[in-house]
Amino acid sequence: MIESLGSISKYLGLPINSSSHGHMIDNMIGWVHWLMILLFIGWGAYLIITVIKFNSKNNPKANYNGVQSHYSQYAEYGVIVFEAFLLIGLSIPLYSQLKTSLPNNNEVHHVRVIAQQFAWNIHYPGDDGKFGDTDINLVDEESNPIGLVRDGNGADDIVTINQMHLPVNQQVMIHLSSKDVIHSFGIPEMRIKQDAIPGMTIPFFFTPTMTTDDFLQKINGTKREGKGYEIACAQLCGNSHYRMKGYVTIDTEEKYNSWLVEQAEYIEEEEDDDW
Amino acid sequence: MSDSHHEESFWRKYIFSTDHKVIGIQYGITALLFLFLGFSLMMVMRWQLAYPDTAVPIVGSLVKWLADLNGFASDGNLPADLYNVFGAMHGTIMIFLGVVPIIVGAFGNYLVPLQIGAPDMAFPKLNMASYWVYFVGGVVMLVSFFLPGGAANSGWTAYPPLSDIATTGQTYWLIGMVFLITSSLLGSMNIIVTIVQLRAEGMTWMRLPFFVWSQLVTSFLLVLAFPPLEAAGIFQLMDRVFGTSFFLPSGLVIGGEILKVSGGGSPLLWQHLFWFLAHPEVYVLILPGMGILAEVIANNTRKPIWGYKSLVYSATFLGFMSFLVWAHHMFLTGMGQGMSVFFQTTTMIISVPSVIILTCFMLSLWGGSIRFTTPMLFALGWMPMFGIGGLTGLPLGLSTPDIHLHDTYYVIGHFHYVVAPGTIFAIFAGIYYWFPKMTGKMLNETLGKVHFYFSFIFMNGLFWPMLIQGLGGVSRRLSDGGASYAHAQEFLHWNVVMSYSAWLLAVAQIPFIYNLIKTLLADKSPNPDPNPWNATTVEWTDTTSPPLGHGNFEKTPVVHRGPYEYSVPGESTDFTPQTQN
Amino acid sequence: MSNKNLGHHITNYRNVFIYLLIGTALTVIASYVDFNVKDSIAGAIFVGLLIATIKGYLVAANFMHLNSEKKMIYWILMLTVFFLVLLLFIPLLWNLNSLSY
Amino acid sequence: MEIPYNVELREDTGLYNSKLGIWLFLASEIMLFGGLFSAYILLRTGAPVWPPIGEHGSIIHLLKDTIPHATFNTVILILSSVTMVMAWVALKQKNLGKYKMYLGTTIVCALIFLVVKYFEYSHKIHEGFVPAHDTYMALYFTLTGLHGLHIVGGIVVLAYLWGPGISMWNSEPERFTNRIEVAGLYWHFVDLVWIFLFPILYLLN
Repeated sequence: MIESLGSISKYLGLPINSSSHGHMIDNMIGWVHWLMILLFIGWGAYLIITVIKFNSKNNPKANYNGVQSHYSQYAEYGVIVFEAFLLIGLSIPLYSQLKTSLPNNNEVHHVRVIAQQFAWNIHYPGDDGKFGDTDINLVDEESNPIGLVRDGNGADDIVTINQMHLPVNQQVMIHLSSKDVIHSFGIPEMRIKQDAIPGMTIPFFFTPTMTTDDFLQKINGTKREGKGYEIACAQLCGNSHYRMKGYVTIDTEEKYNSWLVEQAEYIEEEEDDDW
Repeated sequence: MSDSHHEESFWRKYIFSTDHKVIGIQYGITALLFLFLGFSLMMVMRWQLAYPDTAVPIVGSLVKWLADLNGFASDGNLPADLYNVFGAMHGTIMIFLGVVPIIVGAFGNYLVPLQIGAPDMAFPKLNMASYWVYFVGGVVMLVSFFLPGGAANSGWTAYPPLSDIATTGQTYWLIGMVFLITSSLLGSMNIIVTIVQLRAEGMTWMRLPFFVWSQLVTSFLLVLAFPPLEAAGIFQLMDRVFGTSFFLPSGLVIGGEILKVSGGGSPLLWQHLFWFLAHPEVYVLILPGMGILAEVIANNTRKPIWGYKSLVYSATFLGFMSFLVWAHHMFLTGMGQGMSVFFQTTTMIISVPSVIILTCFMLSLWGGSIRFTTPMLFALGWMPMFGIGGLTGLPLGLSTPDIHLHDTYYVIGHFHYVVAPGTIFAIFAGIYYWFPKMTGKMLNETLGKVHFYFSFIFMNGLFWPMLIQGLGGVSRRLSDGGASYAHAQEFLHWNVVMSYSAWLLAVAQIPFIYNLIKTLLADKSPNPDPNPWNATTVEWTDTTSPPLGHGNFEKTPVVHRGPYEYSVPGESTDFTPQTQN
Repeated sequence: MSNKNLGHHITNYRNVFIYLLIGTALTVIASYVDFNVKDSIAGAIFVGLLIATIKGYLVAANFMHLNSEKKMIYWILMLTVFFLVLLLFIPLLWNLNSLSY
Repeated sequence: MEIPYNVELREDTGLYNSKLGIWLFLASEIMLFGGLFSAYILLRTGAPVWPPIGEHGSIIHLLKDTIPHATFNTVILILSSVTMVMAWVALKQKNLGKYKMYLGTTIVCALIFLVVKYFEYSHKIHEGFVPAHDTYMALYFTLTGLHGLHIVGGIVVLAYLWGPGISMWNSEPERFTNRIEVAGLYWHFVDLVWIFLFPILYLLN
């Protein structure tokens, strides 16, 4: 029942859900809106009735005592119970599920995202599965925006700008940080959002369930036709905040792996340049 | 003072006056002008959102002039930099220079001494100082518009590090805020002392009009919540002027350059200190509005307000709890489990007294004999609108739905429903209701009703689509209204709806402004009715005739009963003044 | 207030003055003592703040007459102290993550 | 019209107006310094070493030299608090000469405090320990600076009450005594803040 009543969220105009946990958030939003709609209809109906019934033309003499019944109290208790249910029954357990049910480390794709004015740097650990060190003295906006140390663990790391590729149906752990000011990393279709706070690295995880190709098919004929997933910045970060977007491509595992191989080749080319 | 009947000079009487009534009106006029300015900024922004990069009609050349002055490129359109300036200043002006001064400074100042039967505020000179400090704060804010780089542009929340590295306007913003905070502190201390010490004989705590209660709670919020923001403002000033790193962590790289500061600070420190004020601030905006509502509803239903004691306890509890919910603005800053549980629980708890207050107001209608005067229409319009504002707070106060809704237009819609119809409608109700007290003249009812109906329609046209956009995931503070983002494409047409509503909302204010000016210019009847609404509270009885002259009361009032004794069985009239023996 | 009463006050103020001087001396001495709690200065901080609190209490209670003040003032101060504690808890609510971008 | 309860006590609260007013003001001051102390705790617990090491190394050795100055300043401020309260007692005893002597001592103490502070500041700045040096220095200058501003404000008020303001003694002696009590409450609060600033900034590092 929790699912079916929550499905009102379909009519609320939420973006198409493309992650494994998204339906839980949608249900929660649906449930809250049920409470809101019920209360609002109740209030509205009551207000219309009283305004007509107790118009000074219809009721020239006011009653000093007014309402004597206790229905309003029952209604208030009802609201409290409903809110308690939303809080204890839904929000708290869901949130802890979303934040603490940490996946088994071996099956997770770790990706670092470093936000800056006004781009998203995506950092993959490469073949060795380990992130290289970074050093702010190495930062070069053209060639090395995150200041990656290109030896040891960092030798095979892949860094892209505004291009995030992820495999479908696999858990992804994002380690989010920022180089300069506060940004906020959001992918509306994945129902994830997280502030990027400079000086902190904040991990969060999700599982995409729909490839970009499938998604593009689904939105055929709508106003956003042809436009896939995007990272949206949600926290004011300066004059180009409005266009600080990154592109997200969800691929099948094979396609994703071949993309990784392709990116790894670029690194070798770069190193050739150095020689 | 009144003993010697020497004529006071114009300056002493109207400019540097220590009379709470004059100061109240000074606050009112200044704050209305700032509300108008804040509104105008918003209209220009809304044009940019609906028609990005096209010249703004009517004021396009003014926008271009300002942009040139600030050093931004503009062809009469609103460039992104200036959009951020307007956004930050719209919020700041509306909250700190518009609504708080009008609802505490003007209404509180004018009415609290009258409603409790006091001769003036407890500290008349401090009262004057509080207005002039506010005035200076306002001037500092206005001057900052003309600086190179424009006024503050990091949002009214001024989150560092962005605000730490912002243009000079931010420094002016901080200095202006220090003035405004000082003014609020002086004003609110004065109001508390006045209410505690200067109540007339017989005016016990449970005989205070609810408006006075709301001012008392509000003033406590201001006294205790503003100083932490002042501390934060001082830190940010230090960061900006002396290069300290209170809010700057080590290792920042800005625009490819390593930021040359010592580091070691925390951007979250600002957010904590800021929201420690800014959440109680929400109740500073809404509680006095509720106070006005109680007065208007009781008077126009001709019956006592329902559940006076529940109202008082709820308002007090609301004030107390408002200090315990601040971090629900920060759910997505990487907060731990326990903290998120604590803050969403307190947030749900604080919704209960709000529901009780709204319920009391609605139940007050039952059994009444409702007069549909303009103030009452605004009060009736307030109820569903504040209802929407309160209800849309629920999904935002719970951390799980907040993951999707955080920093979207849903947030904007939510708090505008609370503060725009919620507070501004109450302010309008108050202006129409107490105008005869201030001037001895009634505002025109027909014009008032036109003002209400059109305001009601266009406010909804302006704010309802925000909720739709927010559910669609459209971020706030985007200077192109979302045009750059794929997921916003399906919601862009709403920008046009909202923008037209905003401009039409401005048109809907013309009858109000016309009404004000026309009535002020009209001749006063030689013997104005001192109590045109047949009200019970002390400000309408035993006073020196309206508009109030020197001194407040002809004879020192003595209070014999509660504030809302309407339609008492067995009485000859349907209202029994508090001072009636 | 009678003169005898005032005399009491004066003796009291003189005593408090002496206690405060002793407190100051103790604080300074304590700062040189190695309390040696797990290699940290936690012990010194505890002792230092304890003495400061006692001194603060002496000032507030005697010079500021808080030991015989009206109920209204107590209520306001209790409310303030409650919110002050809340404010001081802000840093404890947070684990500052180690800095690495 | 006269504002009631300027001199006489209101029956149900037992207070005169400015007594309540000053306590509300002090309540807001408590919250202001609470915000500052909160920042101190947060930045200190977040720092790997305290005081942090910056461009000019650590302040710690310089601080050891300052302890005598700061201790002297603490004693001076405590003394000024005692003379402040004695000034009020003198007015209660209707002894205006004694009042002027005690209040004058308070003002002189406050001025000495500022002079010592000035030497302390200039010494640190001279050695390169400016506010931007590290978060400890930032806190040090902000907290003591704001406290210093309170001292300056206090001096202005006390000097007024010592000089021109004294004329009220002839017209309304009780109201004037109340003024001194209220000014004293403020002054003791400034002293009280210093009692906490002294260990956390100078000693416990």
